[in-house]
Amino acid sequence: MRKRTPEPARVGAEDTSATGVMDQEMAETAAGSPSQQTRDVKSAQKNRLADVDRETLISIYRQMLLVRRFEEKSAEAYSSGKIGGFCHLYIGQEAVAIGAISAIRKDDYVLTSYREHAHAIAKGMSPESVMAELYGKSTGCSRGKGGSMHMFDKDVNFLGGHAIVGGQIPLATGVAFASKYKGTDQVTLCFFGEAAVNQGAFHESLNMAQLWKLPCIYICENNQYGMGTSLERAMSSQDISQKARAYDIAAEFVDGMDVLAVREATQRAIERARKDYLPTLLEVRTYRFMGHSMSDPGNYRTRAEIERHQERDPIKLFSASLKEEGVLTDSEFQSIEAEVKEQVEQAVRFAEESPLPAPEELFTDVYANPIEPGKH
Amino acid sequence: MRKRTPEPARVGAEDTSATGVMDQEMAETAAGSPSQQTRDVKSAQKNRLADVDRETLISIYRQMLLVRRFEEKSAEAYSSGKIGGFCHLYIGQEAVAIGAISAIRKDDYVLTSYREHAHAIAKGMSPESVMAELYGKSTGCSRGKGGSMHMFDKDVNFLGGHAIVGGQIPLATGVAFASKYKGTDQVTLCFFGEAAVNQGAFHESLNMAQLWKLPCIYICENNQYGMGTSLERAMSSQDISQKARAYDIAAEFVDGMDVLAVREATQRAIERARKDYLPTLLEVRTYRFMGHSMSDPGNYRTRAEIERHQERDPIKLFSASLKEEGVLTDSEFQSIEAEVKEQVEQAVRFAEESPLPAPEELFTDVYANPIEPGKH
Amino acid sequence: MAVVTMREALNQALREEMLRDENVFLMGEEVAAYQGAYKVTKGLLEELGGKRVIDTPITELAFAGLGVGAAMVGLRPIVEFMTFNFSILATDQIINSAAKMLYMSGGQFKIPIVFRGPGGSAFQVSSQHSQALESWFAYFPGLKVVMPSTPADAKGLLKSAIRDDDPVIFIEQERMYGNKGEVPDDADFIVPLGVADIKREGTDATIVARSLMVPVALKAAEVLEKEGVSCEVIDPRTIRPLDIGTIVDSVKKTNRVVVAEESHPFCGVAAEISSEIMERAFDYLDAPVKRVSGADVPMPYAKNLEDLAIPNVDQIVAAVRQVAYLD
Amino acid sequence: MAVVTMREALNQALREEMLRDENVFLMGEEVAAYQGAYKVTKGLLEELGGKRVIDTPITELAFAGLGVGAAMVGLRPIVEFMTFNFSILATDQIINSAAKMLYMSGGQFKIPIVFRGPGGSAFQVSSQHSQALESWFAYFPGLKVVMPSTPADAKGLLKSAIRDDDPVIFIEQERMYGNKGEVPDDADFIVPLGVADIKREGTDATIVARSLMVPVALKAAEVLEKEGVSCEVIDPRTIRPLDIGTIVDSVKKTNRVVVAEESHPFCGVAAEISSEIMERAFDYLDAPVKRVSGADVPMPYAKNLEDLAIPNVDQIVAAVRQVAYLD
Ligand SMILES: Cc1ncc(C[n+]2csc(CCOP(=O)(O)OP(=O)(O)O)c2C)c(N)n1
Ligand SMILES: Cc1ncc(C[n+]2csc(CCOP(=O)(O)OP(=O)(O)O)c2C)c(N)n1
Ligand SMILES: [Mg+2]
Ligand SMILES: [Mg+2]
Repeated sequence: MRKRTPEPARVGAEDTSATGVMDQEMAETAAGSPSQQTRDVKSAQKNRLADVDRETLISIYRQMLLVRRFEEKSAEAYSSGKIGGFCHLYIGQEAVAIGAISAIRKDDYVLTSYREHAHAIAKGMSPESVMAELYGKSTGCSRGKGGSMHMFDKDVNFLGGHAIVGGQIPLATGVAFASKYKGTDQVTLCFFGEAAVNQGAFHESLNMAQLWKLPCIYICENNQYGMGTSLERAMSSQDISQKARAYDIAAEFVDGMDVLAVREATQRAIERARKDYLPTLLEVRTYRFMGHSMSDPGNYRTRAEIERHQERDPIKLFSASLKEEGVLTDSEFQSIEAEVKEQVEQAVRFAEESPLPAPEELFTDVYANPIEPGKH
Repeated sequence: MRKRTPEPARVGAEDTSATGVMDQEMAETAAGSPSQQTRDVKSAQKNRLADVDRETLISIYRQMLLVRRFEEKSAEAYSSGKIGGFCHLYIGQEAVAIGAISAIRKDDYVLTSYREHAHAIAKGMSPESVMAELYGKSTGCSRGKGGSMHMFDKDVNFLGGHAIVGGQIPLATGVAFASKYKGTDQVTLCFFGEAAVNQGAFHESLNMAQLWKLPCIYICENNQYGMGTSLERAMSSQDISQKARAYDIAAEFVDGMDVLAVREATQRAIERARKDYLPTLLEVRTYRFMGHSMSDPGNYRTRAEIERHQERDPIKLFSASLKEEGVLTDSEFQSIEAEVKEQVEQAVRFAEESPLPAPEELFTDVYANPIEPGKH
Repeated sequence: MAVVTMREALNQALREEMLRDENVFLMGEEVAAYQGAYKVTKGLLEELGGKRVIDTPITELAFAGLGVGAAMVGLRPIVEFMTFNFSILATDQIINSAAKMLYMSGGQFKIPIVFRGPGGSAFQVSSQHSQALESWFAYFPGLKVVMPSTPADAKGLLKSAIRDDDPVIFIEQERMYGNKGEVPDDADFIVPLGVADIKREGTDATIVARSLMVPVALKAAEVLEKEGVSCEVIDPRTIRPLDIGTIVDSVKKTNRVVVAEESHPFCGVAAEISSEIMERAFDYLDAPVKRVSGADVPMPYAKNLEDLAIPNVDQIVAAVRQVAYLD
Repeated sequence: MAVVTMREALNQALREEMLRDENVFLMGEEVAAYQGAYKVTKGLLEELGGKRVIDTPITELAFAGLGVGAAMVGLRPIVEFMTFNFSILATDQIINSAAKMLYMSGGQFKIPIVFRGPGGSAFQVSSQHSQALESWFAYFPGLKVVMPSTPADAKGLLKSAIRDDDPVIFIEQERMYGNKGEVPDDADFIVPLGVADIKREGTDATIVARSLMVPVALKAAEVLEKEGVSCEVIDPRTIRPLDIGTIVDSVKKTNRVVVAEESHPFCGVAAEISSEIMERAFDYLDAPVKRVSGADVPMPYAKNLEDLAIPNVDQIVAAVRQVAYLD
């Protein structure tokens, strides 16, 4: 796998030669030791901090922490048998969902895969309704029918939660199509893992998005593994942002451990989408600290590899920047931690105390217009 | 659509910057008037003629003519109701199948789409068995069960004849996989139209072909239309050989009206495939002179557009080169024409006189190991 | 009422519904500039414009999914498959997204989409281009499946399908596009989903037939009438949800049933109808329900073999004679 | 005979057949280094090497098609779907290439390939990951469809499937991988395709059940025995071609039938079996054939709803009581 510096590099769709050149340069730049990388991110983050108001910075930090603590609790609940099915944690990747979603409006749309707790919460869903869904309770965001992999909330334009690898990519393209059709300036964020890039659905969708100029922002969360298979064992050319070239789509490579880098790249993509209905592909390099799902022992990675990435824990990096730049004091950090803890505990209480779906629920929601056959 | 000179340009998979540069140059080169282009091809062909022995040149010419006359007769038979279903003619594209297949060995494999009469004959199938198949006769190459879109001949390693756009691409990849698995040096040619490039199957296959280094040569016959839809209405970036970049696959753009150019490009691809089990993508620019199928009125193209391309009729260009270089005399041309005419008439006679499949044939060939249920 | 072809009737339905509701749009391969591979969408691009009538690349999976996504946020897409054979590439989006979205979102996202196009046997296009897939789609809760057999039904049912808030699979028989019939001009004319139609009344035997088999069954009924056997011909029109009540009522009267279909038999719609009839009207049956299905083989190209693969009048007549114990 | 799990039995079959014939290879997502998402392929990479046991990218359509292509030229691929839910993306290559190739090539290209993996309901994975697709594949002539219910059958049938020259869909029930049973050690042990197995003999009613429903039916038979009802439990094992003869023979003895399945009812395998029984043994039936199918809804996530969606012992007992007119 080609190593790259964490700084973003832009690829304009029009500038056909830029990509090749950029890659040459990047390939030549040694990635540096982890602590070198950590320093790079911090200094890059520092520059970015200045452009963001304090309230937003705090809200981003709070959300990252909330999602982290939420998932730690989910893991506990899963281990004690309160949550069933698969449960795919996002720990380590928080900067991606939260950075990107922090850049969009309330009325913009988000679609993603089965690994969606963070995206759901970042889009404005209550931790209660997300936890209750994990518990399979009637108060869950999908009334207990969807579970971990199928969270939805129409009120905040969170459109799932899809469990077929790549399946959300055509759907998101269609949501963006509808925005253009209706003449709104809403944008759609479509998240997916790097393994989904191999799926035909990705390629078919990107072609239509650029052909018809649809305001869809494709965010590839490249955590370098699809289940137990590393990127280079599944993809002949691992330069994902490059793949946009085949469709003349604008693309960027982004450091997914730097929440503000993700936010800024998303902002640039939003600009293209809102003004000119243009799609963008972002390759956001990240890493998941846990197994693929709760049932994955994760033998395909060494402890050392995981630890190397944990040094660049996006929450640690961001809190360090916030602290160094004096955005938050130690006691403010502590009170956020306490608030978040209480929020998560409240979510668990809510889920525990909520009722199971009523048995009749089995048969509802199959059709929006049910037809009693022959009765007219 | 970007216009390019007909000269081939190579893209080595390793040379990551070459493609961009080449395209810049090509874009800047005006394509020139048709007659200018004709001159270019002829002089390029002349240079190539010297590298090919006379026997091969004559055999290539004879095959092109045979396929042309064969299809003209098929069109007649279709119009008079002797051939049913769809019937997709190849007239105008002969240089592609015949140039490419002239470069492979008997034991190499060929797979293509529903537009396959030329590939079948070029691979060594008898015009009789192909015509009889069109007639739906029991002597047809698929015993009357496949028809125009599903011709097969195991004896000459012609593996169909597939009617789902893009469907043959994974199949061909698998045939190439088998050659490598068995350790033979056979190569597989996989032909498909440019519209198939949008299909997910194309992308999924190319990724595996390069990931696993499979000896498959993907030949995109870019005739610039998928049914009534021109390339630029269906593909956001029309530079097909470029798409190989996303997979690090070697690629070439080839003038599909120059049969020797196709042959040479295929030879280079074969070298990569036989020696190093490497795949190649060839974008071969061509044009179909007839409708998409016999039932297509073809209103989406102007007469003028078709005529412009007919000036570069691959058979005319090749015969002119052969004549100018003194490979064939006028009387030799005439006797080839007469022989081919007789061959086609013989094929029609054979098809006309052959019997229909017996009614029992309806139920044979469903299973290779039929099981009389419960009988053991 | 004007006499028009099934093709024109479908065209009217598309046109009227698109004029009625600007959230309705049509997309598919060659539906716009080319006017449709089978000319069902003729004139629509010109009248409604390129925003509403859209030619797609040949990427069935993604444009089906694109339609479902658009339906999630309020549009009402009509997705044409050039033929339903190509819908096989799109089944993931039809089954996993369209059919299940309402359920797995706990009722939040309805998917008002119509997937339509020609299906069933065509003329000599062999195994990959001549297949009946209704049982595939009808298997899945969340989908509705419709198959008209007359121009009037085609128009009325398609209009209902477009107005319906659920995903509807609408299969037009490729061989029937040229069939003519009277079609009401009234723009409010619709045929409701889920209601079977008695295409011919009779007393001695019931023939359940859909799509291409309806005219064949009606011809068989004529032949049998001359032999003194009065057949009732029922066309379910909607396959899912199936109006089994109307069929069972007929069986209670005639006590004998033949179910005709051009699809393969195994796990086909006739099997479903047959076993439902047994469960609901066992005591009324004087003979086992007899299925007449297409041959259980891929479709061959040769005309003589193809003819043998599709059920004909004689086979239905013979089946009725069998259930009536006339042989 | 050793007692092993269904998972181990399948693993033995794979190993033995791959050792027996070097043209057999195995490919799929996570089958090699990860040892299989459900550990069915454990140890195979180490023993047989990376040429024979191959991890694929997540591209079901293309690797299924790649397998079919390899089968055209003499290899004998085993393609694992991590679960059969993902085979939906590959149906084009399974149906249009694998199932039809022999026919449309006029008998020239046989396709000896096995598509295998877990199918049916899993544990709380909701609508897109818990579905039974056997009726989909069984609909198509050209395919064989197998569903084992015991470790011994799993091993013997998988070995037959690998040796068979036709494309075989081999569906392993995800919930049954841990089930244990005696399995012959003999490397020559096979169970032939197309032969049903009488899992329990009885005289008063026949229960036809496959896959996950076999142990449930056997438990129901135990319950009913206490009530004095002797049930015969028949497991078709191969869905296509279906050994209807063995089922009909049983019906002629018991005169009452329940067909149990976890799949949706509409156009399911039970409908096929039910209508075949009617056509072949109508005069022997003392009651209509009764189907017990999974709920006609997408699979919900919540445990309590999921339990309601899958047929249980009580439902089968009630159905038998109904056909025996005991209520
Ligand atoms: C079509 C399909 N094939 C296989 C699976 C099983 N599966 C679920 S997630 C996954 C890995 C996906 O990896 P990636 O896209 O990189 O996303 P990540 O899990 O890393 O977020 C696999 C193989 C699936 N859900 N859908
Ligand atoms: C999956 C699929 N969709 C649609 C069709 C109908 N169809 C047959 S050929 C064709 C156009 C293909 O164009 P291209 O790939 O460029 O090949 P060409 O016909 O130009 O040789 C279409 C739409 C099909 N056969 N398969
Ligand atoms: Mg990943
Ligand atoms: Mg073309």
